[in-house]
Amino acid sequence: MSKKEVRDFLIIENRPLNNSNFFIKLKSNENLPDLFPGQFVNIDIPEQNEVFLRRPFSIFEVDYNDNTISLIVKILGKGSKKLTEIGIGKTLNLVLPLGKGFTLPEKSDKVLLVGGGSGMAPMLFLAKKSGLLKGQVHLLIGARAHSDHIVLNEYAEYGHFFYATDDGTFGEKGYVTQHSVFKHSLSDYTKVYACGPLGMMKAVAAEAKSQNIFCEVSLENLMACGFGVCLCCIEPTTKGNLCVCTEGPVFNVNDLKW
Amino acid sequence: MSKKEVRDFLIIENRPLNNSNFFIKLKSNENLPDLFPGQFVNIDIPEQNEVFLRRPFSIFEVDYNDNTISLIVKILGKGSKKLTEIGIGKTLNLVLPLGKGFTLPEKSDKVLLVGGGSGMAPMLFLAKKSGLLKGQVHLLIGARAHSDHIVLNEYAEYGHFFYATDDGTFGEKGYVTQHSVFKHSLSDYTKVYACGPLGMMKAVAAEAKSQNIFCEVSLENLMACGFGVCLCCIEPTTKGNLCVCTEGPVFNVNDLKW
Amino acid sequence: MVNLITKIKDLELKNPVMTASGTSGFAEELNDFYDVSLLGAVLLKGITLHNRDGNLYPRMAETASGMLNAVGLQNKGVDYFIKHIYPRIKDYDTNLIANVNGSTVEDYIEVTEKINELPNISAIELNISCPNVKEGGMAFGISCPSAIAVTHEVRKVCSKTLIVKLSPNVTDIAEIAKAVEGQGADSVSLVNTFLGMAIDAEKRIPLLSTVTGGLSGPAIKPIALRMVWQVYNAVKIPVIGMGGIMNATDAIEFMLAGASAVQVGTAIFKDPFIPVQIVDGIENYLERHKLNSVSEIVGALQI
Amino acid sequence: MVNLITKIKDLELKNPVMTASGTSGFAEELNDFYDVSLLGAVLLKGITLHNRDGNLYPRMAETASGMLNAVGLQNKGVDYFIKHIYPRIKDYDTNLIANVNGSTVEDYIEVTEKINELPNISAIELNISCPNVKEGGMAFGISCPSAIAVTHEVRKVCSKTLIVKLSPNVTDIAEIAKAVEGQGADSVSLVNTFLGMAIDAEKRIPLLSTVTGGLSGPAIKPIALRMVWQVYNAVKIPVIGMGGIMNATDAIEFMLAGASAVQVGTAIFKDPFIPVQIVDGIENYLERHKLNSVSEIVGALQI
Ligand SMILES: Cc1cc2nc3c(=O)[nH]c(=O)nc-3n(C[C@H](O)[C@H](O)[C@H](O)COP(=O)(O)OP(=O)(O)OC[C@H]3O[C@@H](n4cnc5c(N)ncnc54)[C@H](O)[C@@H]3O)c2cc1C
Ligand SMILES: Cc1cc2nc3c(=O)[nH]c(=O)nc-3n(C[C@H](O)[C@H](O)[C@H](O)COP(=O)(O)OP(=O)(O)OC[C@H]3O[C@@H](n4cnc5c(N)ncnc54)[C@H](O)[C@@H]3O)c2cc1C
Ligand SMILES: Cc1cc2nc3c(=O)[nH]c(=O)nc-3n(C[C@H](O)[C@H](O)[C@H](O)COP(=O)(O)O)c2cc1C
Ligand SMILES: Cc1cc2nc3c(=O)[nH]c(=O)nc-3n(C[C@H](O)[C@H](O)[C@H](O)COP(=O)(O)O)c2cc1C
Ligand code: FES
Ligand code: FES
Repeated sequence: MSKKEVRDFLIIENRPLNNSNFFIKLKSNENLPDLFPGQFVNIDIPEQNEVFLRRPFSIFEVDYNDNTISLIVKILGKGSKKLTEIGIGKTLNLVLPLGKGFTLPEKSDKVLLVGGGSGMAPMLFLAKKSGLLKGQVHLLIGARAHSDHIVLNEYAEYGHFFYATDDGTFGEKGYVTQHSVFKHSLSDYTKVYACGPLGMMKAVAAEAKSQNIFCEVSLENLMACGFGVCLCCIEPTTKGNLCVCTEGPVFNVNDLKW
Repeated sequence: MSKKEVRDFLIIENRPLNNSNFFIKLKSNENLPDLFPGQFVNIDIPEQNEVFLRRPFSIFEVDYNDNTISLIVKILGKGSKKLTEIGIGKTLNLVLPLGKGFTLPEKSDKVLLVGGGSGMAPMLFLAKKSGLLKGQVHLLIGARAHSDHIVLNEYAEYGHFFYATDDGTFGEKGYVTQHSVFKHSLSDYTKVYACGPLGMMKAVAAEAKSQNIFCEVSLENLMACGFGVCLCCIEPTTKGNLCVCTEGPVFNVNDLKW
Repeated sequence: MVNLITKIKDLELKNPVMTASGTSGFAEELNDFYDVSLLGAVLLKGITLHNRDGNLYPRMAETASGMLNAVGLQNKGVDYFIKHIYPRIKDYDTNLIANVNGSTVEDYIEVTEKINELPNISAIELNISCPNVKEGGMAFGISCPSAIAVTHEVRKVCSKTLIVKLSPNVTDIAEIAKAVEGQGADSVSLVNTFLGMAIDAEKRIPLLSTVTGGLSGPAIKPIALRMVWQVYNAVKIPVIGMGGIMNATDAIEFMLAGASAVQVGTAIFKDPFIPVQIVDGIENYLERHKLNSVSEIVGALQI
Repeated sequence: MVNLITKIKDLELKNPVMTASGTSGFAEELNDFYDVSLLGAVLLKGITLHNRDGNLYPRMAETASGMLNAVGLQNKGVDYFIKHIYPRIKDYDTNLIANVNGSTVEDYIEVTEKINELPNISAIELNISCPNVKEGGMAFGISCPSAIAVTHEVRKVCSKTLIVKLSPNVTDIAEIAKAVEGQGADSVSLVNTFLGMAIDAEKRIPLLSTVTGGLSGPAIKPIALRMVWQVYNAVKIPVIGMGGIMNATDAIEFMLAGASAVQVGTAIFKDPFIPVQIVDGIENYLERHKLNSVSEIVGALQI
């Protein structure tokens, strides 16, 4: 396990991606440790009277050349809201790197990445880092409506994108599991990865399991410490109650008691 | 008693006066209530994890034309420090008007105003509001060293200024009570007012009392509410334990048990 | 329109929001900000038989999300109250509830007898939980026998609604609640402050003149909420909940845990309008949740 | 150079800063950040006789300046600890202290006997104050007779330094401290968490699967500090203080109130380096105050 750190980063970008998700880019003075898709950072929220504990966020992008990492932050409550309000030039204190990432695909794999909302972040990171050809990577992105979609054109080179919206305003209408790619071609994929709302991940997992396809999901259990000492974030698995922050957040769905 | 309010103000100026005191100007959208020298406001400190209660500050300047009030804030701890860091354009929430002000001098009075540090604020307000001729108002200002002095030239028209520093770097060397104006001419004044460190006020009070000169001081007892409901800020007086926030902060030294 | 009317035994409140004793003076100070008739009740500052100067300064220390106080029941005594304060406040269109204190059972009885005569005092809150006095106060509220003794005697002379205010500084608060219920208390209110302490590390002295004081504010909310829930499950009389309530959500949490009404204390120091905002916030919550009456959320926590 | 060496009976610590049980795993997780030999001691996570899955998720709720936990002593049991964990951690150059738990007195005895055999465990902390288990735990720590019973039996089989960890959920913590001192405890540590509760007002459900949980963090500091002071004034054995310590100033306050050493718990979740920073901060304080030894500030509060 690589050494963990508590480190200050400078906010160098903080801008909305759509009505509820923000893109936040952070820069460090020093070299970054190796970071993998599915890993996360735990952020101390400054200047907020009501937030006591840190807040965990998945790593979205890493640039080892300029020592930056980026996050996609969805406004859910007090802490995430504050994060999106902090100005450029201010400092954020992060604990990193945390958690185990996704099992990276093999050269021969054909993968389906299913994401929703800020759950896009690790999926896009994985697409980029997979080392696969564009044709081997399909990304299926769900949202409530067109306005909730995060469209990042620069990722088009890493895979083919498919969209679903509950109201049909963008891509196919319905949940991701009702999308034609998912309904009709799931067996084409050798690995399925998902990150997003629990309901979505469970639906994806159920289908993948029934078709015996390798499937990993990234959980977002409530955390107090983020590095394995508090045992608050546990998830029941076939191996007992495991810490999501150290044994996860990525789990193979076969190990989960879903 | 005039109706009390809880009101948002916009920060329109926030700048250092010297190494530890700041000038903060606040603007309201609505007309201000009447405000008197010695009265104070109670400020909710935003964006600070460690400050729970409001912090009281004396009113320094009032402009009824543009609905602004100004404060002199000395950095003492967490709350005052935060105040001096909050940017222009942000909002501060104030409770006002609080406390009873100084007894305004009569036309015939000759007054000595003794101030130190942020204790200057109500003294300057009083000088301006006194309605006396410049010759009737002497201001004796003490500080540790030259660099701690707040010099506000625009107040030269309201009175004659005398300075004392502990180290002699500005004005006379020594405490205000050792200043020649105080030592030799105290009996020239019909009223003495003081605001500043407790030790300074006690020394001024002792001398004034012994010479039977009218003397009022403004106390800075720790406060929880600021408007008379908690009974935390009490000062022992000849009339019993009185609330500094409602019966003060200004007291005639004859009423105090000093 | 949702129904906010709340009953504490025979006492009817226009809404379930009260101020807490010692944090809202004698109602006049709040009335300087707004019309106190907006509130369900105002708890008056603690009254004793004789004049009390209270403790020495400093009486207050800020703590993480809370504060310690060591006021020590400063007040001019019940006779002064009746003669000078009561006449000024008696016509406020809200329920005025007197907070009765004593060093001995006889004190409590005598103060209660006098307050009981005042037509415009709606109820008596028997404070057996003040941690800031050397004699009496909390000592009565931390053991069943003494809580029983004082409640029993006061009940005899109190024809008004009798609320007993409980101390959280006990191993089993439900047991004390049951004990005072058994003596005819019409309601229990909880919690009073937790005994705490603060130190100036540089000067190596306590921050309070009395060394220890009472902790209040959001810091204590989780413990207070647990106690309200335990007491609600142990007694049949209505429970009045308090401890760190800062907004309508907090108040609703206490009501879900079993409080028929709430008291707002330290929050008033942050903003005297908070009790009024809580009334509005509860109304709004009920509307959003399509509930007709505030009574529907009392104890409605789903376990 | 100031002297930070601290003694808890025969146990010598290089400095008075320990981590608290359940907040620092089995030391390995902290060692991922820094060398744990910088610390006076690491308290290992609570150990029971048999494997325990702990309570259901959710086990955590944030509160004002604090948090509730309902972990419920999840651990793989003492035998697993001895076989798999102890060998990995035993050579850390700090004092490892085992936190021993049980549902019955027999459990406590058996776990203690087994831990007592491990040469590199410096001391045993007897946890009679866990609020998150249905049987045993806090039940032992909230009454004198049961605290006496378990301490008495465990003392017989424990040849290491025996620290008894006290619950703050009691009327009189000094009484319990005296009771366990009477049974041969070498030290008492306090406080464990306060029983608290949190509610989701919108969903009308408790935020913890167990409804109630243990409150920790800065919110409880004033109460914990008062209890340390009370216990220090009641017993002769060294007191280990904790409850909301976030920085060196907090730690020094506990020591001034009478703690010979401190434990840092929830603060570790905010920043795992805090215990180390506290060691430095105490050293700095002693230098500024021209004191030679940390023992000079223990109980040095001027009343
Ligand atoms: C490993 C991990 C990776 C994550 N990655 C991302 C990411 O890349 N982008 C992103 O936007 N978010 C991510 N999250 C979620 C993010 O941590 C939460 O949205 C954030 O902590 C909410 O904090 P808040 O203060 O805004 O909300 P709060 O004000 O604390 O809570 C608002 C409401 O949301 C609920 N809530 C808060 N956190 C969670 C949670 N983790 N699970 C379920 N309910 C919760 C609360 O109970 C409350 O009802 C991740 C979480 C984990 C554990
Ligand atoms: C009526 C009144 C008028 C005031 N007017 C002004 C003003 O015009 N300008 C100005 O700069 N300050 C003024 N003060 C003082 C100001 O309120 C305090 O400096 C401020 O509250 C300190 O807050 P903090 O969070 O910075 O300090 P904290 O971090 O809370 O405290 C730092 C240290 O200072 C001590 N301390 C804090 N407040 C006081 C106090 N009031 N008395 C004694 N010790 C204290 C604390 O105990 C602590 O040791 C006034 C106070 C009162 C009561
Ligand atoms: C400054 C202060 C004075 C208090 N005085 C009294 C009192 O006189 N009688 C009483 O029963 N409770 C008194 N209390 C306790 C409060 O009524 C209330 O029980 C406690 O503060 C918890 O509620 P809160 O957290 O909302 O403040 C006082 C509290 C404070 C902070
Ligand atoms: C998540 C968590 C788990 C804990 N587990 C234990 C435990 O296993 N044994 C124990 O004695 N105390 C346990 N505690 C209590 C702490 O050791 C400590 O007594 C308490 O948290 C107060 O200190 P703090 O405010 O510094 O956290 C736990 C506390 C937390 C927050
Ligand atoms: S969050 Fe603490 S163990 Fe996972
Ligand atoms: S500060 Fe509350 S009465 Fe003065």
